[in-house]
Amino acid sequence: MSLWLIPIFPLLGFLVNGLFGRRFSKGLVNLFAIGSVALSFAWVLKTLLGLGAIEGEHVEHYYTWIQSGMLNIGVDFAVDRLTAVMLMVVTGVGLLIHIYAIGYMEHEGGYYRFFSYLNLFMFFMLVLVLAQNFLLLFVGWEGVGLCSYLLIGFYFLEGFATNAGNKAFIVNRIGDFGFSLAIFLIYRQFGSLDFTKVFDAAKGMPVEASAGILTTITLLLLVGATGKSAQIPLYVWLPDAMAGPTPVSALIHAATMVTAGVYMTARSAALFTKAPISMDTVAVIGLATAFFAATIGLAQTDIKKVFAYSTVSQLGYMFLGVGVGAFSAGIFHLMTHAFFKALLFLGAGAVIHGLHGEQDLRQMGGLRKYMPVTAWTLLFASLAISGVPGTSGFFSKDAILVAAYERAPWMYWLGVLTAGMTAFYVFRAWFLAFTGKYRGHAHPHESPLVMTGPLMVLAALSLAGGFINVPHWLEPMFPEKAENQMLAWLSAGVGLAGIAISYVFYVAKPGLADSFANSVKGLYTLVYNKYFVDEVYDATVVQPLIKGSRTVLWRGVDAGLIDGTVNGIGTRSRGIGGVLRLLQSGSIRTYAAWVVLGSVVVLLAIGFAGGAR
Amino acid sequence: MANGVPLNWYLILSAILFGLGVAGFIYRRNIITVFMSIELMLNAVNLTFITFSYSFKQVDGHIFSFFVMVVAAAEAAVGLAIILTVFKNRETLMVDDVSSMKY
Amino acid sequence: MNFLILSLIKAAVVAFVLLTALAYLQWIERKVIAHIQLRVGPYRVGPHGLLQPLADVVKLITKEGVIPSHVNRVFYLMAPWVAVTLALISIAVIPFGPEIQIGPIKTWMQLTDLNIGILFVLAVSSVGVYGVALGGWASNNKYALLGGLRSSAQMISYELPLGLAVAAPLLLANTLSFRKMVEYQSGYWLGFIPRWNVIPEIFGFAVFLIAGFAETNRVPFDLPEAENELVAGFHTEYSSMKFAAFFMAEYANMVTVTAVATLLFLGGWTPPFPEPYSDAIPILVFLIGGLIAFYHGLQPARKMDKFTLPATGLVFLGIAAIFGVSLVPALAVLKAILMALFWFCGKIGILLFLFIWVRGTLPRFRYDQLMRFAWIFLFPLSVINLLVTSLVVALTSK
Amino acid sequence: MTALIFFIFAGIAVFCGINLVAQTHPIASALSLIGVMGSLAILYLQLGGEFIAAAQMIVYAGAIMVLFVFVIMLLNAGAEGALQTSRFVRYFGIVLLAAFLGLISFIIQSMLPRTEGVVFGLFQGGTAVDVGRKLFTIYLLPFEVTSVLILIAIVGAIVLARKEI
Repeated sequence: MSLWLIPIFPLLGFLVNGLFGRRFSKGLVNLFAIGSVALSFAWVLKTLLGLGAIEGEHVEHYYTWIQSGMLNIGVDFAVDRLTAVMLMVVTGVGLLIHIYAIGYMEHEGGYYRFFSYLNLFMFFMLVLVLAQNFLLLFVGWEGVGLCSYLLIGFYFLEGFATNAGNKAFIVNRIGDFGFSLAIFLIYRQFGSLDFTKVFDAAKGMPVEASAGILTTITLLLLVGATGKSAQIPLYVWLPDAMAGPTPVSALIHAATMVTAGVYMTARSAALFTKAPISMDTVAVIGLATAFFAATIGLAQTDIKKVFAYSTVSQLGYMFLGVGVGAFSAGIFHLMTHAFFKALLFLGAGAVIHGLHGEQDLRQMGGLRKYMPVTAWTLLFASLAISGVPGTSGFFSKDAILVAAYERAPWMYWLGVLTAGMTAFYVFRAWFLAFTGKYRGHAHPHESPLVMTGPLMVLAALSLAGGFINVPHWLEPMFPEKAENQMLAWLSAGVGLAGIAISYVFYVAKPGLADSFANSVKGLYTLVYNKYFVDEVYDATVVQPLIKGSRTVLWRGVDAGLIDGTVNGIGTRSRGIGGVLRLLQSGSIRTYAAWVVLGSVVVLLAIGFAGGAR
Repeated sequence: MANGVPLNWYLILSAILFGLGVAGFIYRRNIITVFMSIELMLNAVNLTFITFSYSFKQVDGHIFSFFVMVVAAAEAAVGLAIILTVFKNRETLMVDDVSSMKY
Repeated sequence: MNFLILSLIKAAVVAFVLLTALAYLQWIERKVIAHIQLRVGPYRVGPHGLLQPLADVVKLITKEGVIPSHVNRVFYLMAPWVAVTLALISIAVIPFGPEIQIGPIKTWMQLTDLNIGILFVLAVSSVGVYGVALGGWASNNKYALLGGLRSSAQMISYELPLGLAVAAPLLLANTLSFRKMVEYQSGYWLGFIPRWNVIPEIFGFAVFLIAGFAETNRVPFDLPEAENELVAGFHTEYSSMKFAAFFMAEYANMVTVTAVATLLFLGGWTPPFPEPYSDAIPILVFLIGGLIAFYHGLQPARKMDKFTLPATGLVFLGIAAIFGVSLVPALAVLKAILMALFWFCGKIGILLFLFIWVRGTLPRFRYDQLMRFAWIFLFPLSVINLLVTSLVVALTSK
Repeated sequence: MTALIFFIFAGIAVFCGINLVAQTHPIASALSLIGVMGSLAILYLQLGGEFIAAAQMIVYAGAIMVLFVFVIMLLNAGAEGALQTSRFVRYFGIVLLAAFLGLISFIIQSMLPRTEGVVFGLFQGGTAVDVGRKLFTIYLLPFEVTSVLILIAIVGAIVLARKEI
């Protein structure tokens, strides 16, 4: 089926735009950038239609990348049902966001650069999804990290953007460190990195033998996943990553890249299900992240920050789902989340675009009049994320919550509480932006069709996406969990209640919010400042590291030890050279004679040692 | 002798030529002749390659002497360019006259 | 020993024919140039100056061989013989025709066949520059030295496109032997287009011919002997037989280059038309030639023409008759020899005529133009030609 | 016959080699070197290396040595003057050389006591086809690397020979 064609189109787009884009007109850049992703999407469709109902997996081997002793790593791509879902999400949502970016980036500098990075990202993401072994997945994993870094720091003239890029990169390094350790361990344990071989071997392991090593491996994988998917304790980079252009936030930091951790965990389900301790850790981390990020989201005033924390929170949901064994529900939520969160970000982008760069919710209000399409599509997205019955969020989120209830009821209740908070802060943002009176000073206007078009498509998907029965599709891989209508409706009710409270606070009685904030001032300050996590990290990790590097590594090791050694060698060499210089007469002939003398000595040695043989 | 020349004689011929090359390198003053002595040594080495190639009935020796030729060509191009430059700057071709490292 | 005797006979025949042909090539050149320039050329010695080469040889042999006092004697004397030996030696591997059988003896119309015949010719021709260079240097004369210098630089520069142009047909035929090369080119596409390399390798052929002009120091690349700049270039100080040797070397080189061009690109001795038609061509050619001679003999422009032209016509008719006789099946050997010789010599003759024609019409290049032409135009062209050829070969093989 | 050819051309090679060292004039040395190369090419043929023999003539004698002769003529290099060698070389050079040659011959004779004679035509693996096949399969990487080397040499030669330096 030529799977390699899927990622190769964006790569070509990247190469063409990256190498020659500077000389291209915008139309030509668009042609290559959008065209390559569209071709990729079309090829995905053709491939999946051609494969039909994928039983098992379809593997293609291209060439042997590394062959060294036992280590045999090929460039292999594979499609199974899980990959199919991911392919559709990545190329489909990616295509919509590419189209949207035409409008959003129209007046920005570095147009071709933006699109070439975006295409490169698509390439690596598709490699990540298609990879058939851990190392190739790691290639994609690192590649998307690189693109994320490049795109966060897209406005590299701004200090905060480069800082945010660095932060994302460095925090991800910690996760990648864990991931690479996990890969080493997997190779040591199974002697291969191929998914099929590793998972088959893992399934065949007896429980006593597997528990320890698999728990270690999966916990290390989890470290990698928390880095990439912004879970506690490594979530801090994601809110800052909103420094990049909004389409980037939508594509990379909401819909696709950050879900790589979830994908990887689901992909390694065979390992995780054999390690109950790791499963519980995943679930707890997911739940804690979901709750924690939701509380922070309550008090944010930057529209993108609200959605960023919402993303962290929703990713927590996915981890919860994966952690309680409902892999299909996690992936389902991954897909629906890609729809509505991409829509939320794109809508926010449209608002920001319409307000000429204004991101503060307090400077908005009443925008429904000025930008009706954006307002309505955003409303649908908000409904979906709140889990209102019938929307996509209802199905996926509740599948997770029901599975959590099966595992432990307290997880369910905490999840429901988080769902309520989610509904509250999302609608808080919506009410603040679109109802009431306009409080800002810019001249709001609706976005062009090239931007609203994708919004509408995504809105339709957000509303109806829940009827795509992903859990059923994934059933051959991950057994479906029991359903519980009552619990589902309960959580939906809590979501509706959140919306209602939000309505009361921000529409019916606008003063209430401030007075409430004043009444719990300490708590509000804490939440508003994101629990001072960044400051704590700075004090406990970053500053000691910098100080340690300065005093020990620089002054001590570098200046003292390394420079001292080098200088010492230099001084000795000069001394020896001073003696040897006497031989350097400048007469080539003398040198030659020395060479002959040397070879005579060597020949003598051979003659005495080997010649007598 | 009915069976042709012993293989060793080819090697000894090569050694003699190599020795002559060394002698030329040491005793000649003209930088071009010195250079040609190097080529003579390379040729001598090629002869050993070809001889061993015959001895082992393998073509690899030919390949190596082919590479030696290519390297010799590259060396001649650069070396003669250097000689030209030296001559332009110092107006001499005698190795003894260019014994200082700088001018 | 049979082999040795046979080789000696063949060598004697080839050497005699070749040396005579070289002498007469000069006569032809003088005649053709003269007619291009509306002169008559040599006319006094023998009918239409036909005995002029003989007179020249006698003159050159009997002339005093002056050795100037300031020359480097050894190299001065060595140079012309180096030149002529190396020029003549490559003829040894050139085949003139197919394998023939006379009675019990089966032999090729060729002195010797090497697996690497083409490489041999290249090797010998690349060494051939020493004659000119050495002669120029040993004369201890600034004009001669400049001629020698120019010659060596020109030879090195044009050897590259020449070698690359040769490589393309080698790739097509996948051989280094002249015989196999000709075998590869025998036969016809669609039954009537000869499978000669010149058709796919037209650029290679052009590059080869141009580089061939330069390698033989012919106009428009005759800078080593440019008489209005360098008196006579490398052979300024040479006279008598030493001069003749240089001269012979130049003509022998021309023959070699044209013969190689014929073998590599024009199908060697294979006729341009399929069998029955090609048999008639030589008869027709000689018949028409004879008739024309007779016709002009009947209306003589000069006094002697009354006798010479009908005589020539008779000779031509005789040759035509021999060709006609050879068509008898019993004389298949004769036919094979004659046909091969006719087509091979015919092709060489046409190419040699081209050399002379160019000399009669084109002016000389300037030295920097010459170098630029080789490096900027010919070399890239031949590289591209080789690349395209190898690509096609790689794609079509297996 | 084989022995005769060997002795003739080995003799020429040694004579030319001695001539190379003995002649004071570089042109004479260059011609001697060409003589060595030519006779070595014949010996290569005898050892079954027909391709390498042709390459020896084309590359060495036809290209490299022409370059040498060209430079000698261009610089109009005259005969060299008296030898003013260093003391070390003057006293030890000959001794060292003699020791060198003697040792090598001794080692060849003792380490390789083959008395196998060379028969022309016994080894026919040195045709252009064989060399080409090896060169473009097993030795492809070295071959490509050499092409880079040549490129560097070309660039270097051009840079060195520019007028400004």
